Amino acid sequence: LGGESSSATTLTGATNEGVPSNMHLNPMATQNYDWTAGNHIFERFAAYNFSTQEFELAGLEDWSFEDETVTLTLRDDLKWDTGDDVTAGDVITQFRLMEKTNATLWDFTDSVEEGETDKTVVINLSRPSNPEIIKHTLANGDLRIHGYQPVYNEFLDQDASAIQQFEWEDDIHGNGPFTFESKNDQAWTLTRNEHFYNADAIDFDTYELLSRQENTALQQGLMGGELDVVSSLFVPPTIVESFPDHVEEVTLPANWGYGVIFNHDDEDFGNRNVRQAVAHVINRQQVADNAGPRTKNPAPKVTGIAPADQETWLGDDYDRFESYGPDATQSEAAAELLRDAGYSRSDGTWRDGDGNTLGGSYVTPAGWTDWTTATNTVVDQLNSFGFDFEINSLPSGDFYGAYTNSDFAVGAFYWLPGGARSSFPYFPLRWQLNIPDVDGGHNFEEGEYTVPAMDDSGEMTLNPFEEIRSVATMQDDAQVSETITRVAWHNNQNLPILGIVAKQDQSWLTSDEWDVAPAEDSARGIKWPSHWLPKQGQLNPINQ
Amino acid sequence: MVNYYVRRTARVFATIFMVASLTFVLIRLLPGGPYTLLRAQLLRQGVPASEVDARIANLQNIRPDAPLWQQYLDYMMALAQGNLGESISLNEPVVSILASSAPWTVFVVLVSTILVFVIGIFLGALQAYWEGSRFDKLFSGISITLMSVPFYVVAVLALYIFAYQLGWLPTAGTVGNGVERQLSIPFVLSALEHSVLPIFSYTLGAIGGQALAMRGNSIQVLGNDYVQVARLRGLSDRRIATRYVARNAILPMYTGFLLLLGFRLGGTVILEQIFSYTGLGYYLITALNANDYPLMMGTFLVITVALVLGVYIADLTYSKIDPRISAGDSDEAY
Amino acid sequence: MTPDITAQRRHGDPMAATDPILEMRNAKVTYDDGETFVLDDVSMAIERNEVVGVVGESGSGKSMFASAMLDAIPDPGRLSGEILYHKADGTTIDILELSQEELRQFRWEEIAMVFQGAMSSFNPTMKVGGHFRETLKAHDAHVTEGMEFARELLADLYLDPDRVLDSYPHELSGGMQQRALIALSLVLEPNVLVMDEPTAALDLLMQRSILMLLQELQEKYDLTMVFITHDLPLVAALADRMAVMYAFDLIEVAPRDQLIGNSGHPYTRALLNSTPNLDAPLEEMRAIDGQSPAPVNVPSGCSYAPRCPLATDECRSDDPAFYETGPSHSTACHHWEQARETIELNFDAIDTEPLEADTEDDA
Amino acid sequence: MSQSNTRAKPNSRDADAPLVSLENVEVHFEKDQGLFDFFEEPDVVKAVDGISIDIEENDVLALVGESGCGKSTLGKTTIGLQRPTGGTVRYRGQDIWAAKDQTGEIDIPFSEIRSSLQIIHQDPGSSLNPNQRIVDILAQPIKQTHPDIGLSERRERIYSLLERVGMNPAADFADRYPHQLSGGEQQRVALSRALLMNPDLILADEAISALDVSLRVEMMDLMLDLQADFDTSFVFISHDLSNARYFAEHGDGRIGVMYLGEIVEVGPAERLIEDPGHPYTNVLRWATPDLALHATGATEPPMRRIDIPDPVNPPSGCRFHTRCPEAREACRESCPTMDGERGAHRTACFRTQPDHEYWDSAPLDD
Amino acid sequence: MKPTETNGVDWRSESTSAPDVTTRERLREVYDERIHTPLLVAWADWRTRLGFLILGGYLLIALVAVLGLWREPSTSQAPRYLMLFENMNYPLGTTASGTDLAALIIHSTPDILLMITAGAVWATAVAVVIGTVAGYKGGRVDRALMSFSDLVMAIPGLPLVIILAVTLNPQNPILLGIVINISYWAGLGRSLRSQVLTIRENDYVEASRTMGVNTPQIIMKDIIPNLMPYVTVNFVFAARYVMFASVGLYFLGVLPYSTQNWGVTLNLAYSGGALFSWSAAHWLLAPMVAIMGLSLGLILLSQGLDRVFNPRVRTRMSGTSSSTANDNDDDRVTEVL
Ligand SMILES: Nc1ncnc2c1ncn2[C@@H]1O[C@H](COP(=O)(O)OP(=O)(O)OP(=O)(O)O)[C@@H](O)[C@H]1O
Ligand SMILES: Nc1ncnc2c1ncn2[C@@H]1O[C@H](COP(=O)(O)OP(=O)(O)OP(=O)(O)O)[C@@H](O)[C@H]1O
Ligand SMILES: [Mg+2]
Ligand SMILES: [Mg+2]
Repeated sequence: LGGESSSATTLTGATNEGVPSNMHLNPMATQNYDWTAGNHIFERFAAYNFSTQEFELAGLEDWSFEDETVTLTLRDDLKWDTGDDVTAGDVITQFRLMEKTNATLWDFTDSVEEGETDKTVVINLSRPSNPEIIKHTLANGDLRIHGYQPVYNEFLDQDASAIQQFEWEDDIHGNGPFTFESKNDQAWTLTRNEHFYNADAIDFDTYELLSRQENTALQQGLMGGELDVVSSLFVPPTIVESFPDHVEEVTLPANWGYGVIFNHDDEDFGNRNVRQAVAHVINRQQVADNAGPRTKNPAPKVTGIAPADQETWLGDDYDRFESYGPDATQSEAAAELLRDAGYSRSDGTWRDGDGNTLGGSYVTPAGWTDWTTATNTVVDQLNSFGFDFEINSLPSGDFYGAYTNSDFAVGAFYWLPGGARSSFPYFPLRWQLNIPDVDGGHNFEEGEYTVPAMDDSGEMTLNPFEEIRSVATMQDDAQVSETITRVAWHNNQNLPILGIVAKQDQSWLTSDEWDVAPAEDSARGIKWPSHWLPKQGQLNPINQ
Repeated sequence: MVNYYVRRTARVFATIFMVASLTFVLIRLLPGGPYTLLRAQLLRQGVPASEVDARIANLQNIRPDAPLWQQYLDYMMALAQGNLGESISLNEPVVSILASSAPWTVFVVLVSTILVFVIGIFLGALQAYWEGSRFDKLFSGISITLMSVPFYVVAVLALYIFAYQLGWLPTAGTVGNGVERQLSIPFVLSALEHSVLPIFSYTLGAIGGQALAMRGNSIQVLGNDYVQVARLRGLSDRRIATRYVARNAILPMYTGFLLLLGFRLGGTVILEQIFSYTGLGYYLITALNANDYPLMMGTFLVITVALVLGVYIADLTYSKIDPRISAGDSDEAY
Repeated sequence: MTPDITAQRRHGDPMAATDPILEMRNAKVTYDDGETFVLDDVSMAIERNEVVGVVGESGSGKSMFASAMLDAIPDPGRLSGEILYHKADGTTIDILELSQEELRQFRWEEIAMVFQGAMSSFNPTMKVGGHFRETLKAHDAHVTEGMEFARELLADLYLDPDRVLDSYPHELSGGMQQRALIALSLVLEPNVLVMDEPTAALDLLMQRSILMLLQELQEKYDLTMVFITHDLPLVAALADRMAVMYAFDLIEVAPRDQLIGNSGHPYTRALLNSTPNLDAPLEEMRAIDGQSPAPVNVPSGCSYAPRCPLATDECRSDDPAFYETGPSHSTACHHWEQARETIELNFDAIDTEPLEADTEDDA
Repeated sequence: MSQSNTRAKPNSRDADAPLVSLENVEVHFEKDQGLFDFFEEPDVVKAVDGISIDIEENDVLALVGESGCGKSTLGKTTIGLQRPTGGTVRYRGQDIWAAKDQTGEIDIPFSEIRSSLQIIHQDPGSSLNPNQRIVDILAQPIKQTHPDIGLSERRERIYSLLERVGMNPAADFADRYPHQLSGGEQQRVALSRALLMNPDLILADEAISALDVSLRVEMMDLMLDLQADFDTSFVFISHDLSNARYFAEHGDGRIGVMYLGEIVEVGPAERLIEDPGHPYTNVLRWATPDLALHATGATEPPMRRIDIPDPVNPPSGCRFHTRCPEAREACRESCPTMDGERGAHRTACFRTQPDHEYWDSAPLDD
Repeated sequence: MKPTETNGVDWRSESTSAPDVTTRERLREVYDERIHTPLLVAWADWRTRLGFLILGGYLLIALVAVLGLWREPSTSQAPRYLMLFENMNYPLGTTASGTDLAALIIHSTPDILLMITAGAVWATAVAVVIGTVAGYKGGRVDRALMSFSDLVMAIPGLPLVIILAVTLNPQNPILLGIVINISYWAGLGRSLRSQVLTIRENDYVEASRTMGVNTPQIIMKDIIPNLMPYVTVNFVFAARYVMFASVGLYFLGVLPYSTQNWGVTLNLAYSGGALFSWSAAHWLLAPMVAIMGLSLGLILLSQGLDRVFNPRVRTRMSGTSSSTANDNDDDRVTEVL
């Protein structure tokens, strides 16, 4: 039982999703679901631990994978905050609603049904599937067990739009470590869920999530002691240095980062030589150093695999992959490529046959300050090599709009989709080919491509789209690995998008008033520590 | 000849109508359309493209694809009924967002503008009274220096020092977290506490200009015969300072006050962002970033109406306040 | 007025008075700490209950003279000398020695002043009545009684008291404002009323009407009045005694008839001759050549010498003191006798037929 | 009008027409309304109400009257600066406002009329642009009338005129700003500016009132002097009968006495003063200070009230009846008109008509 | 007939002293009048003098940038986080991405100056045209123009700028300056109009009209010169507004930018934590000082500029004052400090 003395303590976190009074807790809604709050209120199925690179079960007691079925067993003691059990019926309701909204789960799912007990759920797959993909889908941090039947049942026979527009603001019931107490324009107030299976391990009553707009506000909050935890916040090195000692940083691979996106319909940048030249010119290490030396790593190889996983996945082939000079500007190589493609350099600027300079406007999002620095660096590098770029910063909406509408030639874009899933190369490689975030606006056409063979023996032709899709149904690890290597090689050579740096997410804990899991504890490897640790009893007030 | 007051009142509505139309068109000119950001968000969440379109279609309470004139008519009709539509990004009636945010902005702007005037007038009058003294020189110097510091610089520094470093004042928001949102003493106190920094930073820099203006006005008034006569008549210095100098120097600044009030409503865009102060300016940026047309229009409209009413009130009341001006002249006062 | 009274050089003659109420001794005003003077060593005594008219052209220091009597020189001017005020009870005070508070009480209760330009003498944002009330309050007078008196004064001045008191200054015509200001100056029943061009901005009809009213007031309330103007004939209607200012100093002081009919100073005579008037033969009206000096270049010797037809070397080197040139008649000119002889007056001061019969001149 | 040897203007329609002729001219100003009098008739100030008068070549007309009686308005209407709300103003037979609006047959273009009728204002300080040097101020009229005159000739003309008006040496004054001149000098510059336009008529609106008494004669002399040189007519506005007398007498012209928008008496200067026909003229006489010792001393005015009535609601009948010492019932009821031929001494008062019912009605006294 | 015609009175014959003015003399006069004396007047006031010096400094800096006398800013051109004066090659230190701060400041200056000048010229020019025409013409023209400026004034300024900036995406500093001040003229135009209403009542305007001078000329010669003190002061304020607004909007991240400038630098420095750490403070300080210095210069200049247009002060300063009459100072310009 929680110590009496500290039970009144409040853990203070923060969200910058939006003003809480405008937000709600229906994870299936199109907009304004506050995931930071939701993550505390709804338990997840499972989680991926970046430290151990393994999955850990949370709301599930067990999951098992057969050829065409997946069986999920809910924890016996998983209860709603009303005290009622979370049942298979709840989960099935949720999954059925997710079918209406075309969630990823249903990419490979044919149907769901109750298993033997009211705590088991059986997922019937449409085809044999790679369990890794299913695990990642289920362990996705955004997928929460929230299908509280009294609330959600009524949507089963309504249109998808009904559930997508439903704002869950009254009578909210969750099953996570905390329950919804109140919200206003300032903060969410959550209290410990006494029915949570591990409630006894949580030694404090209240969890307050303040709403802040600017990163600087969160940084200053940590510095001044206003905040106890922040789940994810970019903090530049100078500020990290000025943080007091008790502010602890947990870095986790974001599998996300700054890259260069090309419009493949563009006359110049649709040309592979030009893309490769760009890759040669950019000094990725320098970009990382300028934009955030502590939290950004240059991608060692330019392909669709997260930097940390590249060696593991590519194995012996790793060295064959073109590095494009991660810490140098390889002007010679770049120049040769451009000359081969029919460009020539005059007055320090590269021009095509018609005398047009090679460059144009370089799209970058306004207000993403670390990206601004990266863009400045990249553009400086390119221009001093002889490209002719001008930065064109756009507000977020227009920024995405430009890409979605293919209204650009070159710009900044993240080259990995991010999240735990990105650790499994199937996701990022596929993502790079069709970048769903911008609706494939980079115009990388589905079809066959010819690239040099991996073993220098001429050329190879492949359809990267088809190949990567096939991974989803592969059960054999070796086969998976080989296919992934081939597609990665294609991406490395053909550069559908150019990865520059990968980012480390920074998550923040404080240890002056809180007893947190020690630095080496692998429990810190799950996103986000501020969400995961409290319910494990690994983040509690220090008893005086 | 139509009566001045009738004409003036008609003009208020005409102006609001025109501005509403103008901003409507302007906002529709924004590149991208209202759903670009949402589309990107949904795509990022892994929602397939086809589904994204369906979802967005589900959301549409305005018709962004209808012809512009159709949208315009719809909008104006709704507007006439006091309906500003639904915010696209917040999925809430714009009216209710404005109702909850406008009071904060109005409060901060009003209080700070009043402070600017009161302090500026006070300092300026003192400077004029002791024209040429060390006090005068010192404060003129301070005024000029203050004028050269943009308010957001003050805001950022004040926030850092007084809220984060010294912890004297809250760092963000309009009211303390634990405080019930209803009119009560704790609520008022907390609201005041939260408004100190925004008001302070929005006030400090602007004082300089007003002080200099007041100083100039007062010096001019002090040179008038009636001040000299008042002295000879044996009136006390205090009465001369208030009833003669201050009053006559302040009157010309009156319309300026109401205009400035409106002008400064627009400046909250930056201020509220820095202090996470959920007022009009804050939502305007939210709306802008999300291309949320209805919300943008709504915030615009509120600011416009405030401005137009300010000028209107100034016009109508100036002749009441300054006996020298007769109604109809007063719109020449600024 | 026999012209052959032996002239005696007597200094400070304008000071001679039997029952002076106000004596100005060696008053000097400077704006640059003694470099130049805009009132240059002026001495004059004012008899109780007399009306003194002071004339002089623009910039000659008339306003300085007037302000000096209340120690009210506008900043940053500095006044030195003595301004003695003889109270009715026989005590004498030097106004320049008074403390701030004493001065505040003294002004308006003993000496009041009406300014050049009534338009600007009222606070534009206060009703006329407010001016009266606050003046009474400031002097701890009984407000209701005071206001009664104010009404009486306004009625004396042919104004509708209720309407005037309830109006803002700009709602009154110039003539009404000027009369209201006169009433305001009298509300505390002062003994001396100093008026600095009180009528300059008005048309003649109003000027004359006000003058007539002033005369009535003077008689009714036993006022001592100092009336300053650049319009010599205007003040002639009212004044018992007249003084002429030129270049920041008095040059001639005499009883009204003396000054008009028998002045001794060439400037005064020229001034009289240059004044348009209804009777003088038109051909003889003549302007005075040249211009009066600015404070920075007042000539040494007689300041009028550069413009004077009679000027000699003596005039240019030696500033003339006052000569007694008649009964209570003082003239600061070395050649006053010559002036009377050579400078003809172009109007007939003494023998003219009365005006029209329908003008009752029984005043 | 002594000199009728009018200069024949080549394009003048009617060589015998007076220089400027006013026919039943009215100027009415509407006053702004307040909040509560929306449904009421707007207040109208009848600044000029039905005046007919002719001004010949080389003529002088001195207008006298109290402040607010409409002297300036009449003057400005005469020189075409104020559009009359009724009646016509003709320049050498040409309707000025028809010329301006280009209606009807136009014999004399408006631009020519415009430059022929000039003005000198009362306040010398505000009549000169403080930002221009005297030469530049005086160059404007030459540029206006003779655009082809070169720089040095322009200067030459300006200099000679400056010397002519007594500003010697001209070079010394020409480069000054107005504030560097005394009031009298400023007024001379204003006069020069008007003269450089080569006008037929100059309106001198209280042109000497702001000057020191001692300077007034000088200024009037100068104007009269130049009238001879330049062949101009003058409309001379003053509230001072003695100035009007001086000017009109020397210029061999007339004095017109105005009261509340009407001319109540007009006639040759000396006769009007010696033998005033209208009681109001008599009032003005009373108001004119005099150095004759017997007349000094403030006397009771020959009128019953001091203040001029509100021009918004002028009294009925004879407008002066509220103040007139001779007023009788008849004056309240009907309005006397001015009879007699134009140019002669005329008076609008019943007292000039020996057999008028006036003589039988009861005197007014309130 | 007329005196100037041959058979009139030839008053020209009296002419004695009319000098022959050569073009050279004329030019010299114009120089004295329009340049020398105003400068002298401005220089005599320490505030304007200081203002001039400060602005001159900025112009020099701009010149340095234009002539390329200082290196272009570029990322990674120097070690990161050099402090103030730590390395005299980079006197102002460097940013987190190794950009020379001095280069950043210097090379942003021309654009900023262009921007604020463009914005101020736009605002004052439109205001002067609208204000004088409305004020002088009166009547229907006046009503139309004033209704229009009321309308413009009613549109909230900063938000409008944001929308326009996003819509037009102006990269050109001149365009950007104009966009920022797009509606600034309205208030100014209104107050100019009311001044014109007063000025046009002056007798000299009536005199010009009586002479038949046409309206544009009256406006140019009689009206505008009298507005100049007010106009210049407001020109300076408009310039200051452009700078404050632009930096604020850059700071907010809502203005598109193509190159580095003070606002962007400020934004990057702030979000890069320069406020919290001494080692980066110079990064924030440099643009802040640049902004405040320029605005201080502008304000100081405005404080004394009205004197330049006061003929009384001008004549006194040029030493030509031989005034006989009332030269009593009504140039009581607010003396500060
Ligand atoms: N504040 C001042 N500083 C310096 N000199 C001043 C000041 N006030 C007045 N003077 C000068 O003092 C002299 C006398 O001024 P004063 O006002 O007494 O003249 P005035 O005779 O009243 O003239 P007016 O008829 O124009 O009122 C003038 O030469 C004037 O320039
Ligand atoms: N533009 C105008 N609008 C309205 N009323 C006017 C206007 N101009 C003059 N008036 C009114 O017309 C009447 C006559 O004015 P005008 O200026 O002609 O008088 P005046 O005889 O010249 O007076 P003064 O001697 O004071 O100059 C006054 O009552 C005045 O208020
Ligand atoms: Mg005076
Ligand atoms: Mg007039």
